Amino acid sequence: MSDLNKDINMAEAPEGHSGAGFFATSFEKVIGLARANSLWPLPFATSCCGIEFMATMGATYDISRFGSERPSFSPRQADILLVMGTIAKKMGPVVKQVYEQMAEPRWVVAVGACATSGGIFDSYSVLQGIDRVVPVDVYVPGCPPRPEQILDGLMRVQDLAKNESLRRRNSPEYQALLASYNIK
Amino acid sequence: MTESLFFFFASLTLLCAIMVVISKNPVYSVIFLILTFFTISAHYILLNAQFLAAVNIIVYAGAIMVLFLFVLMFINTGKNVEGTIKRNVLAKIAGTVAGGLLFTVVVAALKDVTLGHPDPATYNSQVGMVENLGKVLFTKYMLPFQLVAVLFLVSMVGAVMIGKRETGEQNF
Amino acid sequence: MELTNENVLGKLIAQFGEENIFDAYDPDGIMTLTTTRENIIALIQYLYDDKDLQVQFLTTMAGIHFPDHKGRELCMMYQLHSLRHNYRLRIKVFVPAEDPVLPTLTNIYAAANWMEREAYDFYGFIFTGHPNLIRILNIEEMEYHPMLKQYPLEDQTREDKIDTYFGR
Amino acid sequence: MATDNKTADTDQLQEFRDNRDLKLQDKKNENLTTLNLGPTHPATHGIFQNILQMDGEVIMDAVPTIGYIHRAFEKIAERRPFYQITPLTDRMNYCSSPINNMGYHMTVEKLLGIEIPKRAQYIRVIMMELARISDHLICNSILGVDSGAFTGFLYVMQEREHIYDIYEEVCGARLTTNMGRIGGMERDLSPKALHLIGEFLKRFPKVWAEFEKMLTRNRIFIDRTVGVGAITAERALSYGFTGPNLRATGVDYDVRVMNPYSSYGDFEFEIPVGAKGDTYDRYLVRNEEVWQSLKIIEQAYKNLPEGSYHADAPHYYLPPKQEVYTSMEALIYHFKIVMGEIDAPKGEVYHSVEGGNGELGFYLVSDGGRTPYRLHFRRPCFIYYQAYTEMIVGGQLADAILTLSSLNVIAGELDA
Amino acid sequence: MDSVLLIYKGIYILVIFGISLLIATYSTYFERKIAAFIQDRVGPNRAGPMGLLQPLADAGKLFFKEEFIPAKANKMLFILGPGIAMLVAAMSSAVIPFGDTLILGETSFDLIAIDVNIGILYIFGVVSLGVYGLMIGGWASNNKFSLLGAIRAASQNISYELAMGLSLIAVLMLSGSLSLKVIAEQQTGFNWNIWYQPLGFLIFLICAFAETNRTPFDLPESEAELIGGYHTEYSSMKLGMYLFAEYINIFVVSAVMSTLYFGAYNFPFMENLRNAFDDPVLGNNVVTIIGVAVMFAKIFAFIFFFMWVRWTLPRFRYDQLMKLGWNILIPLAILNILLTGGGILLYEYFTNG
Amino acid sequence: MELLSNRSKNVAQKEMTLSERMYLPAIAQGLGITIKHFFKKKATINYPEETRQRSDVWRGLHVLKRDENGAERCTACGLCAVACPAEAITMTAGERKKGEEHLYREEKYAVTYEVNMLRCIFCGLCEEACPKAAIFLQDDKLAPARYEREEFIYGKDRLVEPLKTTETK
Repeated sequence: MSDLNKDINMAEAPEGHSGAGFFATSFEKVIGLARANSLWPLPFATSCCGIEFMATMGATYDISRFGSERPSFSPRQADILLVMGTIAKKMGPVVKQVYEQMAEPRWVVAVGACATSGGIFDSYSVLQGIDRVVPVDVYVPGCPPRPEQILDGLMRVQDLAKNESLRRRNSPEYQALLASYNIK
Repeated sequence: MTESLFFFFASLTLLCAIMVVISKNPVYSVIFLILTFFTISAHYILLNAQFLAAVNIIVYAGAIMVLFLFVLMFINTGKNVEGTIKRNVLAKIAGTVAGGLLFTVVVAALKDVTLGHPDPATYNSQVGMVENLGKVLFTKYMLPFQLVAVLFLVSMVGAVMIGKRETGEQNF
Repeated sequence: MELTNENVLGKLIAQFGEENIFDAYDPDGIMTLTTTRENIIALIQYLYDDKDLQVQFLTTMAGIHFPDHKGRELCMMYQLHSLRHNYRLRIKVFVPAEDPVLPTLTNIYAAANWMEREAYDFYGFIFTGHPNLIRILNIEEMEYHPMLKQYPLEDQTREDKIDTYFGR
Repeated sequence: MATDNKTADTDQLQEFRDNRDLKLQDKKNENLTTLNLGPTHPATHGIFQNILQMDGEVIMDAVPTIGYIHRAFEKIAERRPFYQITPLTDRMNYCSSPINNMGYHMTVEKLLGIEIPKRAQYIRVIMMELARISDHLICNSILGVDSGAFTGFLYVMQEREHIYDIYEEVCGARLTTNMGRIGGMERDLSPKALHLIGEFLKRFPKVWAEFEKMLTRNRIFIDRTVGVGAITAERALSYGFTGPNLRATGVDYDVRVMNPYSSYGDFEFEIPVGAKGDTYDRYLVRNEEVWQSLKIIEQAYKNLPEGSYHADAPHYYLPPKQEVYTSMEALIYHFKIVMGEIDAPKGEVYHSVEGGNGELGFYLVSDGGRTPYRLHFRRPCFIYYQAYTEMIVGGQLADAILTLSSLNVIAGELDA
Repeated sequence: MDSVLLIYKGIYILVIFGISLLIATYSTYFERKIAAFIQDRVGPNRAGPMGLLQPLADAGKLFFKEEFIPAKANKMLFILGPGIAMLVAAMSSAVIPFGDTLILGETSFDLIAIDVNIGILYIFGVVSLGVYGLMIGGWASNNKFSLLGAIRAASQNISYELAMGLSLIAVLMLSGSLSLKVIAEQQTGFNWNIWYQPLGFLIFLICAFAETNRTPFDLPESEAELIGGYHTEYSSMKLGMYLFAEYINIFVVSAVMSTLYFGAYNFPFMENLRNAFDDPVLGNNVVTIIGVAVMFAKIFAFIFFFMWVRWTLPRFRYDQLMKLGWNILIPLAILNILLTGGGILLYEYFTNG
Repeated sequence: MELLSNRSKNVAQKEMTLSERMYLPAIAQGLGITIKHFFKKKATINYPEETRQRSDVWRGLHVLKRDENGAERCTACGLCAVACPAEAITMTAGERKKGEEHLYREEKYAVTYEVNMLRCIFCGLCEEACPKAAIFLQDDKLAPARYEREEFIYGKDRLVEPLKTTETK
């Protein structure tokens, strides 16, 4: 058990005014923190990067340390859409559909060269990056990325989640973004 | 207090029972039927028959209605059942006649009824409890009880026979 | 019978005649011969049924496009394998591009079903008698057969592409 | 034209699906429910779609759709110089990319007529067998996951990490290895790599025995898999099955034995065969193959010959870097090879290796240019996935999922 | 009932409700930690020390996630589903004796919310309703995977309830009472029912797994087949309530198992301990408090067992599950009743002559 | 079907024994294995704080090397761009002017040199193709995840290794 108590950067307590028995902080921060530490991924794993995601879930890298080990294959329950692997044009609409089915707040991580930009598959059948279909929040390069890089991407999303307004969904910028992708 | 509770539950029972009949969605009907069973169980409790109340819930609400719902879900997948029942004139007449007959029977049955009041001297509040029920069932009503058991056995065997789908010749 | 390229070829020519089995050669240890589309099914059926040969395994099918060969632009390659004798052979059929019609092999090999669909998808081969000849890998709406040499490989929608220094 | 092939939007997709549903319609029965399994269903690994006609939980008919990650390998291969195709083959069966890499290299070597030294062949054998182990590891442990036992999967995943460590030491990548070059390996086995292989040989049998203990004789697992997705040897051969899936039906066809390549003739090993061709037999065959692979690695590791790790073929194999910096001749060869100006002869070759899933064949037609004129991959997954419908009809939904994972259909290989 | 007791009962019920919620919340954490440990991982460790705030993070996230009601769903039933599941799960802990009586001053307090004399039937009745939550939710989602999950849940729960009830009858024959309190009291010291009813316990245990939809019986929500089964379409706190209900059910079933077979709050040598104190009131209270701790220890042990099994075994197939229930467990349970009856007769024959 | 070779080994399923039929022994065995792991040392590496040892030949982030005098080695021959299967490398060449000898080793140098890290598949072919030992894939750096697509075009500012100060030598 001793090796469990090594130095780990825990989620920092949000900044607040602490006094004797008094701790106030912005409510948004707390919820942001909660969201950041409970990001349930929807692994949209089509190819090689999906295999590396398995390694990320495995004991050596253990994505559960970030509270993300419960893969929700149902888009309704997922918080981040991890698109891993080549998305062909045939698959593009499916990705969009999955994204539409997700409940807010939702984030999209494009993992690996294929999902981010098509990679070596500059061919007639492959979508050159999923940001043509859904808005992408974090890009993870690599083909496939090492699990460290996937975790990096996850931590980037955590940063996003921590600093995001609860009402992001209602903001005009966000609506405009969705509209630009033709998502209702 | 008991009396007001009784009236409360009685009216609730009636309301739920009516809703069973008039709900358009069969799933709602089933749910109201379950609620009806609950209120009836409440009546049992008012009568201090806790065993009956619990068994009523376990058997009817917990098992039989689950099966009802089960079947409804299978049938009702995506299809609209409402239109399937044709309400033509004949049906309306038949309904009126049947309802009228039922009403007559109820009135006739209730006309001469006298409400009995328990005699406080001989009243045993434990009469609805498990032990007493068991004793009565296994002594006074031994024969009917066993007959019912056999009946259930037969019906179970029958259900298994019907339910069993086997290729080859049928043996019944 | 020990199967060698010579005696198999001899057997086939004896059965089908010189005019239907031609251009036999051996590029990599696997005998390659050419036949016509009228004979292809009979040939494969014969190879399948013959007691001595027992060529009963369809390894793969591949289309090839030779835009420069006039009148025989499209080639279908069938590679067969006799597991019993560990003997492989390759059969080619050439058809013109404007008439890429071949009989289906699905009645002999179940494996041919998707291979033929793939060949249809990639090259536009029409297999008569195929139970369900629709595209398999690409989207149904696609209007061309992408493996034909005249079509470009690149995805035209790519935006970040800058001409590489030496070009390709 | 190509520009018209833009992304279909959702409506088009829907229309496409409707059309396909219409095709289903003639088989449609009022009492059946249609269930769309995939492509984002957890057990379909994100790519396969099956439209099932179900009677309760029993599958009456299925229409598979593939091509959700069609990447046009064969078209790309026609535009790339020979040495640049290796990264493509990596991504075909990504669970065992070294086998693909080396199968491709052997094909090109066959075309160019290069004989590679014994040591390079042995290194290749070690890497290919490691790849086979990692492929079978994934398949069998995913079978466990899909039947609900998640833990065994993570136990063997740790071992896979160790295999990746070896890859990393040999080629510098974990999954898409780009390992080896036309004419040999890109570098010799380092002492650390040798050490890692030795360690692996010592540790892995225990882990694998433990994994087998958790599942193999557990009645729940046996009940779930015996008789599920069974196929007879005749049908399997007609469908073109190869590899473990064919061997599970009782046919002992193995390319390594029938057409030995890369010194496989030197090693003692057996071909495990099953009898019924059901999911359990496939599982057992794969399990046993892992043991056989271990045996092969052990032999190759013990008898690793001395010598060069690449062929002496200056026209095709890059000269050592130090020479490139100093010698003019080496620099010219270097430029020629990198620019793809090697003198590939005209001709056509077919070469097949025993991939993780069966006979992985490469049919290469060369017109003497810098790129292959046509490179066709015989992808075992593509060939046998079409039997899936036949294997699941009559079974239950849960059976269909186990059958899929026991077939080990790798999407990259399926759709190419 | 005098007012002190009434207030006491009110507080007690609130406390028990709170405890079951707390345990359910932290069960999710322990599930993740135990899974991680079994799988050689460390599990959540970033939210709070050792990840202890993980459940709060999950809850916070779920609360503020978008509520989603599918367009074609039956809205009312869709909302009703998780509500029923949660309500029913929370109701069932009312009749479980978590401890013996505590004597404070003049009054003695029973550590049980309601001591009805049909306690075990009450639990049965309530648990049998739990399936409605799943069925209604699954049906209302208007999703075929959900529907399949709901149907599986219904048939599974009904089938295993039978075997569960039958296995219980043997215990009731031994105790002669339906009250959990009486059953608990009879198992003083080390005189636990498990020694007389090993087979019955085994059957009950298996059925408990089935009733709580845990692996190897987690067919209604089996991820690999049905994505999420009945809760596929649920997001936000409605999903949270389903998950909560599952863990509360585990808690309750563990408590029932400890009460029925493992002597509830009884522990070996408790009488010796009680007699070691001069003051009987103090002795009673000490034993009671230790008893409460023992009870919870047993419950936690069972919860651990549930999780341990989940991360070890593959799951059954639908028909195999039915076969196991109807062809094996029910005959075994009937056999167990016969054996127990015979045993009781023999015992009486030898003791009473 | 009769066997094709004499090297087959039948592994087909055996009948279940009585104890296997009873479920419980195998379940107990499985539980035993998992509980053994429960108390085992954990294999997890706490990633952001600890990093896993990577091999020396790991193909990580690119770097454009300088020679021992601090001059850039790249001569913009373009071999890497040709060798790249993902077409991720672009460059423009320029003539070295007088007085820039300490900056560029050869007479030609890369005015711009961009690697699109999103497209890059880290196959190492560019490193292999380079005749001047200029581009390397470092084993100790990984391309990090970022928010914007534009940030992944690595120009010379991020690729060229920083000048070593003489003091550290």
